[in-house]
Amino acid sequence: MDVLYFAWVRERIGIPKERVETRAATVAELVAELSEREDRYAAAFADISALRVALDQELADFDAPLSGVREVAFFPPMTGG
Amino acid sequence: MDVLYFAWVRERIGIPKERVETRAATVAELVAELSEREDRYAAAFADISALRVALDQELADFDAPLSGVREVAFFPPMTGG
Amino acid sequence: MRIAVQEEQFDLGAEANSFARGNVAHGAIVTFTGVVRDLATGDLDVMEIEHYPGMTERALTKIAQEAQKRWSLGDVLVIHRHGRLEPGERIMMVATAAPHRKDAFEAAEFLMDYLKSRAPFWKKEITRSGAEWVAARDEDENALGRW
Amino acid sequence: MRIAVQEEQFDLGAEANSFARGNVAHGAIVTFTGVVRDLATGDLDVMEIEHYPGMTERALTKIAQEAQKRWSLGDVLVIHRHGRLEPGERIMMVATAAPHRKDAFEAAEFLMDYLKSRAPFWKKEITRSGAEWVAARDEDENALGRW
Repeated sequence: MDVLYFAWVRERIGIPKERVETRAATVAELVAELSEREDRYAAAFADISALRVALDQELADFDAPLSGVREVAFFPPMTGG
Repeated sequence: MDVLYFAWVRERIGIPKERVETRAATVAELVAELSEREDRYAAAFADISALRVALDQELADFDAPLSGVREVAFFPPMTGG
Repeated sequence: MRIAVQEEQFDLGAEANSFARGNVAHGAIVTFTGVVRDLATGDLDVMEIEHYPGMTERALTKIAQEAQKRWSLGDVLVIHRHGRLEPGERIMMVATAAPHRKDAFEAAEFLMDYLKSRAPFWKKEITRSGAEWVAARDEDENALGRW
Repeated sequence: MRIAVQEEQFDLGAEANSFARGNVAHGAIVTFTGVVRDLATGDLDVMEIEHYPGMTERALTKIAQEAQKRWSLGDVLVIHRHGRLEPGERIMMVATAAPHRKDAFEAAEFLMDYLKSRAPFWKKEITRSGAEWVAARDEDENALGRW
């Protein structure tokens, strides 16, 4: 699946987008998997209460299942307007 | 004092403004005095709950005193905006 | 603060742009515009708006000053027309600028609520079947209870 | 309904006029415009707005559709910019048209509240002393509780 990062999540991880092969069943499992990879991921995901997640461009919860999902995005709370 | 009429009050009485010499102490007394003059005044003032009054261009009550007042205006509830 | 009571048409876009240009220190700008409704029945020919010269300006100024007292506002604009208006013409507008959107919205709603029931304007609708003064609506008077 | 997500500047006045012209059957038009504040400190050089192409348009469309479901509305307009903006530039605007002012005001506030916290935009302020992502404010999240 495609994993996208925005705002300071993107800056901490250092890339806007990557392709991830995973067997994670939920967003939370994917976060745990990425966090184990490298420090920059662990730093970005240190406090998930400060993060939001979208699955296929719809806001979702961290315990949402990933089956069938093609695009996951992580970002901080929105500040538009 | 000057007495002004607006909207349907003006139409019923037939004039927009007139000079009135009166010893009425309150708005209500002035209304009673005018109503006794002619039917068109009586018709205009028949239901004062449907009217508003301004004294020197400030909204007032019908029991407000008239001493020192130079301009009295009668009109229906406002419908601007 | 600018209060204009006028017979001439006004340009909503030009007024909104000029208001916004004068308020760059404020993040939020709200405008409200009232339009003579071009009713589905196509029945309305003309709307006549009568007002009370002198009192109108005083009342609008007082309402705008009260808004500035209650909210943290940059600027306030009120334009209201009188005379003969055709369907589709703009009757009036208010604009507010504030650091925060909540203030700008609330102040604009406050201006509208008071302007509706406390500024001396009266509307008369002229249709094919005759002329009729628009009746005040209870809900407009009740709207003041919010403030 | 028109939803525009764009880098280019927009002309508030031209948009307001064009929106009003398309809504003459509706008596009440409300606009909200957000401006990059030209802070008193003069500290802000540039504001950068990042967004999530694709999701942004979906989220704004969904919010506008929800507003049309909840209120009796004529039309709805949402414009939001991204990219680099200078102080005084307009960030975004919404406009609503409705037969009654209450609907037009409430729908505009609803659009703004949801747009703030549910549309994927992120602001970064670049000042002399560095760059900083604007933090979400609790009161913006809490504002959703009203609806």
